[in-house]
Amino acid sequence: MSTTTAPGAMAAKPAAGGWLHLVVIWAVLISAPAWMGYIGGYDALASQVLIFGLAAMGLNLLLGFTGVMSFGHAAYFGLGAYGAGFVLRYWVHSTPLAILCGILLGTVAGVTFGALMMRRTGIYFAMLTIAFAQICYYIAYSWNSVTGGYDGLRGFSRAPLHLGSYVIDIRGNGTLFYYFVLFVFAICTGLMGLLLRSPLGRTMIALRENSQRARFLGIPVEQHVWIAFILSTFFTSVAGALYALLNNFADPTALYYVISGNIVIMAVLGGMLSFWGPLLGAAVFVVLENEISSMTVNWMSFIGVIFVAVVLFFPRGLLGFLRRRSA
Amino acid sequence: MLTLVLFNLTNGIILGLFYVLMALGVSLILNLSNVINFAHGNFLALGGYFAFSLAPYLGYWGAFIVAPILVGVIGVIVEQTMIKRVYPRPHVYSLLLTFGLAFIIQDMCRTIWGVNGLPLSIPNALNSPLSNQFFFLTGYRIFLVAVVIVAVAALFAFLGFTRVGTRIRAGTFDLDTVSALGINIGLLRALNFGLGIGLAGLAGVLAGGQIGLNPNMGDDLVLPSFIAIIIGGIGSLTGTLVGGLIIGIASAVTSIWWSAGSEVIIYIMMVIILVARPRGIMGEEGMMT
Amino acid sequence: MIALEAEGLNTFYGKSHILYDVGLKVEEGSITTLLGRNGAGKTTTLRSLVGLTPARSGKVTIFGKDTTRTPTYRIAQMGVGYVPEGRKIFAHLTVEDNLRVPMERPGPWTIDRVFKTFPRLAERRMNKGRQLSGGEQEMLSIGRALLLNPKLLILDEPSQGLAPLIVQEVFKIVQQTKADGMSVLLVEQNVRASLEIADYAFVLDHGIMGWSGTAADLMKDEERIQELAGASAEEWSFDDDLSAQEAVALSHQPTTVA
Amino acid sequence: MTLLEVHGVTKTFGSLVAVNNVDLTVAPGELRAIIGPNGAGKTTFFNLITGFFPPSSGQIMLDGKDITRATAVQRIGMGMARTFQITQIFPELTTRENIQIAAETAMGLRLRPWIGRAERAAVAERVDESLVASRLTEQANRLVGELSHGDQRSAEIAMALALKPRILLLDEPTAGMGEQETFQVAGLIRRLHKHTGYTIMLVEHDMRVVFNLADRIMVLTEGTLLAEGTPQEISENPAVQAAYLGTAA
Repeated sequence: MSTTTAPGAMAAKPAAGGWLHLVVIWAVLISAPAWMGYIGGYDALASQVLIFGLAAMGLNLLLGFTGVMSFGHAAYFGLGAYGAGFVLRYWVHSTPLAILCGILLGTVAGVTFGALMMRRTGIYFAMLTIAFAQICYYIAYSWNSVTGGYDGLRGFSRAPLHLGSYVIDIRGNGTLFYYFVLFVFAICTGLMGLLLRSPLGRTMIALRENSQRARFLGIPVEQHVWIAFILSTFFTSVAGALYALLNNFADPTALYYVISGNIVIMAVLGGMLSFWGPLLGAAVFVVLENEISSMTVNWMSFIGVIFVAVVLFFPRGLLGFLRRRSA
Repeated sequence: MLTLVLFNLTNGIILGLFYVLMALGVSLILNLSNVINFAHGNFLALGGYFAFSLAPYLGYWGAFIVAPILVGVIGVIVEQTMIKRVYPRPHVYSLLLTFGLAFIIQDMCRTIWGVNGLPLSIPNALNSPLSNQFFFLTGYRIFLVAVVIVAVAALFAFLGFTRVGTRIRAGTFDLDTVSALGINIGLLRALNFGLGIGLAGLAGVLAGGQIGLNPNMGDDLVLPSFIAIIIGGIGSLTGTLVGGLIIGIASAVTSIWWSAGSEVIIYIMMVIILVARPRGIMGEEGMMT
Repeated sequence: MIALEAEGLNTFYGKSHILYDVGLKVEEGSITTLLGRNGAGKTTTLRSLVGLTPARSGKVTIFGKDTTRTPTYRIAQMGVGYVPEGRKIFAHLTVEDNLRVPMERPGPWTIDRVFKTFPRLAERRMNKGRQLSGGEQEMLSIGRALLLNPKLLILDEPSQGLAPLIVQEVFKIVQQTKADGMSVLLVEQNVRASLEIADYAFVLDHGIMGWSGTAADLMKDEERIQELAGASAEEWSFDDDLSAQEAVALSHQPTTVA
Repeated sequence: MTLLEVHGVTKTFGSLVAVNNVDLTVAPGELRAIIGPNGAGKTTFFNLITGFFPPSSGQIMLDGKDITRATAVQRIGMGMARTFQITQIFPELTTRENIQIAAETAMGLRLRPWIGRAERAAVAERVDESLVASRLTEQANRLVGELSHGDQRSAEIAMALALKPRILLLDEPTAGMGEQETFQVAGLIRRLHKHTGYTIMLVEHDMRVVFNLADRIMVLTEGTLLAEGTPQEISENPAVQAAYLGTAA
């Protein structure tokens, strides 16, 4: 099952880094709205980095930590977005409920598709993830009356947060919304960190390291691949729900396989063998994509070149590259 | 009514043939090199555009022959400069690489030939309907069916009866042993890659005459061709052919009464096959799973 | 003349060091056998010689040409036939298709001749590789390598898992190839049988070349042969005493003795 | 009384008969060795017992229960533990983490996304005991992939110990090891057997290991049972001698 272990893999510890790392990472994230403007960024872009970072970190639970390849995570990202959108558009004006429903939709799909795929391995598994994601895309695209079809689900907006009598209005205020996203992001990464230090998390790493050994210690490999897949889709669907809240719409492109590829490249670009690598990858990718698409009509080529360059020149990702340099 | 049934059925069959042609190319590459080619649909587009640009100089028939070969040659160059470097690496890298290539090729097509659709004109002899009632049964469509049948038969004959073909089949099983028998497996893989891409190029020329040219004309065929491979069973080219035909026929039949359902049905079939026969129709224990 | 010579090979699988400065030599027209216990590194040595697992350092010379960095297929094209461990038949191809895979170098061996030499294969010509018995697979693997018309034939444990009668047949073929003027490098576990037909012998132990000389000399060294076959029964004295801590730890293991 | 019983198992791959109608009984507390030349079907036989794949025919019983169709995971739950010919470990984790994964699985914690203090202490105790028993305490915090060959093999055995199995199955525990390492691993197996009464079954090539450790030996050739008996009986058996030293061609 070691389909994704990079060449010359360095020890990927479940640990989320030393205290110093954590302090630096959180300081950067918390202060982002203060300095984003100076480097040409804006609050929505910062939110986007966090959202895709979360999606990529969720994928990386599977890719980097369990060693199982998914190229269809757009499905769970997109379903998270649609789930949130459905609540706001058709049901109640509540941001927390929207997020919960997004998670529910994405994770239920993860449970179902995962059950159908868990016995397959390697490239077969990867192809199935792509196919299942395409099913979701296809449904969203053609079920016009519910999803809005090609134009997407529109006509909703995120609702203010009610904390008892205190109201936080994240509607128009990008900075406040950024902190809301950061709050959700913090909870999710905290959960991931705890998970990876738990017995369940260790079984995931055991599968990556040697699935045969794991099986002959009494770990039912397929069941644990399934669980890892579900957990991974859970976090990716949280990101999807936030994405819908950020844009105030959900459209089929969120489910398209291009998004799947983007999430994978973010994880690989940052360094899929480290906990925070995918966040770094997301930051670089999202900012570059934003810059390039505003600079040239040939942005597709640039994106393509990023993919090719990462594969050919930085297979260990930026963090892996830096660590090798310093080693 | 009969006209409508036949109309949808023909459309479905034509679509199914494109699935077959694409899936066989993807499968060839997957079986020998273990690479999923996301850019396969973009090579298809290149085939169509090459034919468009060559036709003024070579005529339709010249372009028809030369364009797929040219696309195959480009496939070999891409394989030699990039793809072969990720063979020893985990699958995620080859997926990302072909994914990136898909972007680059599509953007090249946009830049060179423009964003808007272009027509690929076909000889008048092929263009006219055979009868007024069955207006959709043009000579071109019959020609298309014939070409695909000949191409598929030629491919299987090549793999089954020639030495190189036998070596490719042996290589899908054990490349080390093939090389120990004096065969340059680097060359074998390059050739095989070129062959698979050439099939996409041929599909592109054929599709261009049917639906015209645009930069993402192949995109909608890529995923169905993956499904054809999954349904047929990974590792078996015969399985891919069967899988391609099955989804082709299924979408043709579905389109008789539900024309929008022609794509839905192939996903439904995939799920059914996965539950009922997890290795696919012709998939065998231990082959590339 | 020397058909093959290796000096100072160091080979690794990933991080683990398998061969330590291994050297060996195959005289032209001779049968040289490479012996050693399981896990001694015999298969790895052969894989390094034919370039499938290239040595990290050292030098391989085949027919006077440096082939240390030569790709496997070129080594084969120089006239090196390799019969791998476990035969490596293409299980999904027919017998005939298996024989159509190798590069045909000019020489006496043709598919027809292989079928004449191995009539069993001719009978099963249309059977798939996976339908063959172990002996038939071995014949096919040897026949396939012979189609290269090699000047040097390398065989990795051809007797593995075969009945004694078939082993004898295989060894007769090996002798025959020598009579045809081929040089042979034979890795075997069947020590006596291989020494019987070999001219020279090398003994590998834990990745180190421990002994080399003529087969006749090794034949006389009964003790070494016993040891090679893994049949020596020297007594060991173990230190079975436990520390107090160990005694406690072990006492918590479940015992099935009531 | 028997712990492990095998009745007439056969395994075929295509038309290859790898194991042909083999019987075996292992008594509790016995150290049983399986020997035979390469390709004799030893590892296949071993894989049938541990549930790597099912037999083509025949029956396998553990402790009186039919396990012929049980999965590997089920067999481990019933008290089997095995090691592999090529050491199977989690190379990028420390020795302690390797054993910890085994211990947590055996203690039924593998699905737990969190564990309490008491459980954590119980796991740590079991891991420490395995480390002590296999004399790996000093290597506990090193990456297991960086240990010596002999220590890696000891670590693999330590993982099996953390499962607290009823029968320990070792596939060529000294394969590819130097003199010193062979002695180290053989010593560990012997200590386990002698001081705990562990039932152990091993496949082995090195006759010294076998004759110094085994209570009983079975010999396989060409997939069939050639001989069975005490080390004394086996060493005097002419058929075994011939199979091992090779008959002159």
